[in-house]
Amino acid sequence: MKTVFKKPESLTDAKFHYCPGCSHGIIHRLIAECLDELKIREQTIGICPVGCSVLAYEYFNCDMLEAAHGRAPAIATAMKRLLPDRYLFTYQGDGDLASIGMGEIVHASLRGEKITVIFVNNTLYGMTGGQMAPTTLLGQVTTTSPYGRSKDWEGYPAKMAELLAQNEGSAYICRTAVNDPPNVVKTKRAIKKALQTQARGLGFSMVEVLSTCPTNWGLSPVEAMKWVEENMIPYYPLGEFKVKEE
Amino acid sequence: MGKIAVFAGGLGSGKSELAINFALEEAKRAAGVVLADLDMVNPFFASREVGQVLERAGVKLFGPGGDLSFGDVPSIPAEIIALIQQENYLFIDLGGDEVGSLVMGYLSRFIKRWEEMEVFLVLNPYRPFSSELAGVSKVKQLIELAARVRITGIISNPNLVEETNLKTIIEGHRQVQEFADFLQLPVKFLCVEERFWDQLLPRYGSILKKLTLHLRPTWLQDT
Amino acid sequence: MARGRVIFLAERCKACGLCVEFCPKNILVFDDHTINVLGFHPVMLLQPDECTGCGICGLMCPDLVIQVERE
Amino acid sequence: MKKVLMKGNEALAEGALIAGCRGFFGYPITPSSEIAEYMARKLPKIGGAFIQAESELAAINMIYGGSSTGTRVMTASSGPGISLKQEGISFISEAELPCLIVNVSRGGPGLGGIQPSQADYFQATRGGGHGDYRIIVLAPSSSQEMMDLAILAFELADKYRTPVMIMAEGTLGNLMEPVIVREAVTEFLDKPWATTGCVGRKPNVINTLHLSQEELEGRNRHLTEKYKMISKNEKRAESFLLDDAEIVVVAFGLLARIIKKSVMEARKKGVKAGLIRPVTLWPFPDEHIQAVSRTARTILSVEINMGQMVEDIRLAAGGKIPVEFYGRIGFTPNPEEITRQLLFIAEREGLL
Repeated sequence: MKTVFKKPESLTDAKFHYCPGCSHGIIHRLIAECLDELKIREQTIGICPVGCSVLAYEYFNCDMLEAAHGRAPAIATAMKRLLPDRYLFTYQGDGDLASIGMGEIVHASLRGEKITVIFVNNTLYGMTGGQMAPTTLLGQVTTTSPYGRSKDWEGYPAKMAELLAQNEGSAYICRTAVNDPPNVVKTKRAIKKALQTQARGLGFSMVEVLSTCPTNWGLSPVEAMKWVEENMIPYYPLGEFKVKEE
Repeated sequence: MGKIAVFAGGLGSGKSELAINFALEEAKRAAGVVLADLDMVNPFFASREVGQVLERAGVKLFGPGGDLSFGDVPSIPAEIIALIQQENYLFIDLGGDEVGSLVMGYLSRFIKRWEEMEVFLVLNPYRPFSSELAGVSKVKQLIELAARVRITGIISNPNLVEETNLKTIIEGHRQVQEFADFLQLPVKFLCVEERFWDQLLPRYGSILKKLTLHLRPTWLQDT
Repeated sequence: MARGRVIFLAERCKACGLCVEFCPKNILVFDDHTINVLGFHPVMLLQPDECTGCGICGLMCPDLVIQVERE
Repeated sequence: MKKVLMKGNEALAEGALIAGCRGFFGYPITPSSEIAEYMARKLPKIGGAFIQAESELAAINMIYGGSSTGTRVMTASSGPGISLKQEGISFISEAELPCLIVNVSRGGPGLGGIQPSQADYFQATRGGGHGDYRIIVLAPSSSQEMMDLAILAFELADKYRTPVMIMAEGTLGNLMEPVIVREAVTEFLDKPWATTGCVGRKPNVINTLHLSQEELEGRNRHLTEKYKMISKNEKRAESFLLDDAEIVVVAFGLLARIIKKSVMEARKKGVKAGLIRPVTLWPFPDEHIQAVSRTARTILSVEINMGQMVEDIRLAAGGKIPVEFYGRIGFTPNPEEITRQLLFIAEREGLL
């Protein structure tokens, strides 16, 4: 018997604090597997956000920083400029990246910063109790869009992958999901490609991962995975939006 | 001296102080002397601060007026285009570096009296970026590009303000002369404070120019 | 005969059921007779002989509960 | 000794480079922009990083990241920009990341004006952002000190793992003076806490989140102990003609230099005046104030604001001596104006 699946080295032994079925755990593991497979754990520095994954610094077994809300790309920018041979990744939720940190993410992409952003989109603020996010879908009920998000009142959900793909500085922009095994495999492939893009010095890379929040969606973990497929993917199409080869 | 004198140069090379002095001196001989303060880069220690002194001497000052004199916004005095085309003695004080000279680039297309115009590059070799030929020739090149005019001469302004002494001036001027030779430009003036005048006159003769400091706070002089 | 083996770190299991849902052989269930330190009925393998060691359970598990071995 | 004629802002920037600063992250604002411009010219040539950030928020977080790599880094701004940076300064203080923050001040509140100002004294000396913290604040009074205190600032920042602020009036930033260019700093403290990739060691974490009450209180107690240590070791002030002084002026920055002239003038007219110039605004040099409150008749705080440092002077004086205030806004009083004030007080107190 040989081991075909186990906890990657790039994760610590700490237990995740996430709710049952929350896909942060899957995404953490995929990043760690990529660091293991590329053998870059000791060369990598991760930056975690404010949001449910605020404690991610306890889970990744590499140098880690905790950022102020939305500012991770600015922190990563300076670190990468001063440590150009290191790998920098930020791990950001939709409130962090697409709302309060919209300025930082857009400019990091415009400058073509050689960093990798893992953007976890679960359509609401999980940490603070299910408020509306920039990525909340039209019609979706949250605690601050109690009548359902409407285009006239709250405006349209942000498509960050499409937005950032337009910037010349973006070298690899991809949207994936972790709602079923094939998509989990594709997500890992995308994260690895993003890190390789960084290694080749091609520019800014981001993987937007459609994720779940069973607790605030009021669904079971299995129902939540189906909700991603039925509601999120139609509005947030999966695929590569920008692939720079040199 | 032509009828339009433009003072360009690196940040802090002494342009404003020189423009004020040249304008005041001209005003002793002629009517219709105008000083245009076009420093859009930095409103600290600009020639607009000594408006009253100029006015008493019969020099008309055009600069960002009223509230804008300490405004942090570029503001070209509206009269300047007319002034450039009229018969007068016009002294133009530009802001520092090529950025400060951009305004001249805009104005240059209104100039009709080219033959009456002198454009000075003010050099103080004790300033950062002006102590080496590379820095000086770069600033000259960038200023000409930005101002869309050719520099016609150099004004040597070697000083360490209150700590200036004869040695500072002589060594500094030698440095400026070297730069000038390399740039193939004549050194038109060497400016020194009044206190050095007598001792330096025999050495430098007609290029020596006496300066009175108008922008330097007096309280600095013995603290 | 089983070609795979699944090892559960039962104390990490939050009984989200994703492995149960996605197991292609439908051989995973919750262990109603056990409650782990987190207060959940952890997942268990009902028919070990059927396991092919495909690893999909581990792939979908958000909590690093599962280790998979294969011949 | 080589002297260069430098604006205060240039001298400060050069001082930072001499101190080994290799990262500048900032957003332009008058009257601080010459610092960024100087760094933009110089840093790329010596292997440093210069970024004009998209905002002050980004800039201060670049400082957070830059400092985390163990590199000496700095930012420079002015009042409104420093306000925007406060969130980051709070985080940097809690994460104990050394850095230099420069405030070439302007008047406020709001956009105010770019004239000389000392109105950010409260903001600087009370920490400025949220939470229990302090930062070291240095107030230079000449171009030479702009350079020398920049070098000192980095040394203190590394020693205590804290942000250090240099606060200067816009006039000082733009005033040209001859400066002796110092030797490059070559010895630096080790920074084993830096996040540079965990090659051959356990991972480092830089974090400001503390969920448990015990941990949070412990962190605050730790910081407080550090601030006490800084207070004990690092108070700095310049004393001028204090021995027999009956009226003691307290002033900082370029203003204090001007007031030296006033003090000398007043003495010529028979007023026994003296001057205390705090060089560290935090920690505030209260022992200097306590000493003169036993010997002098009155203290006059002169500031380019509506009365901020005067509160620290009163605290230090502890009611033992009257403390009065004279302030201007957007304007550096000339020496005569303060001399007149000293003569007025002397006459009123019967000291003439």
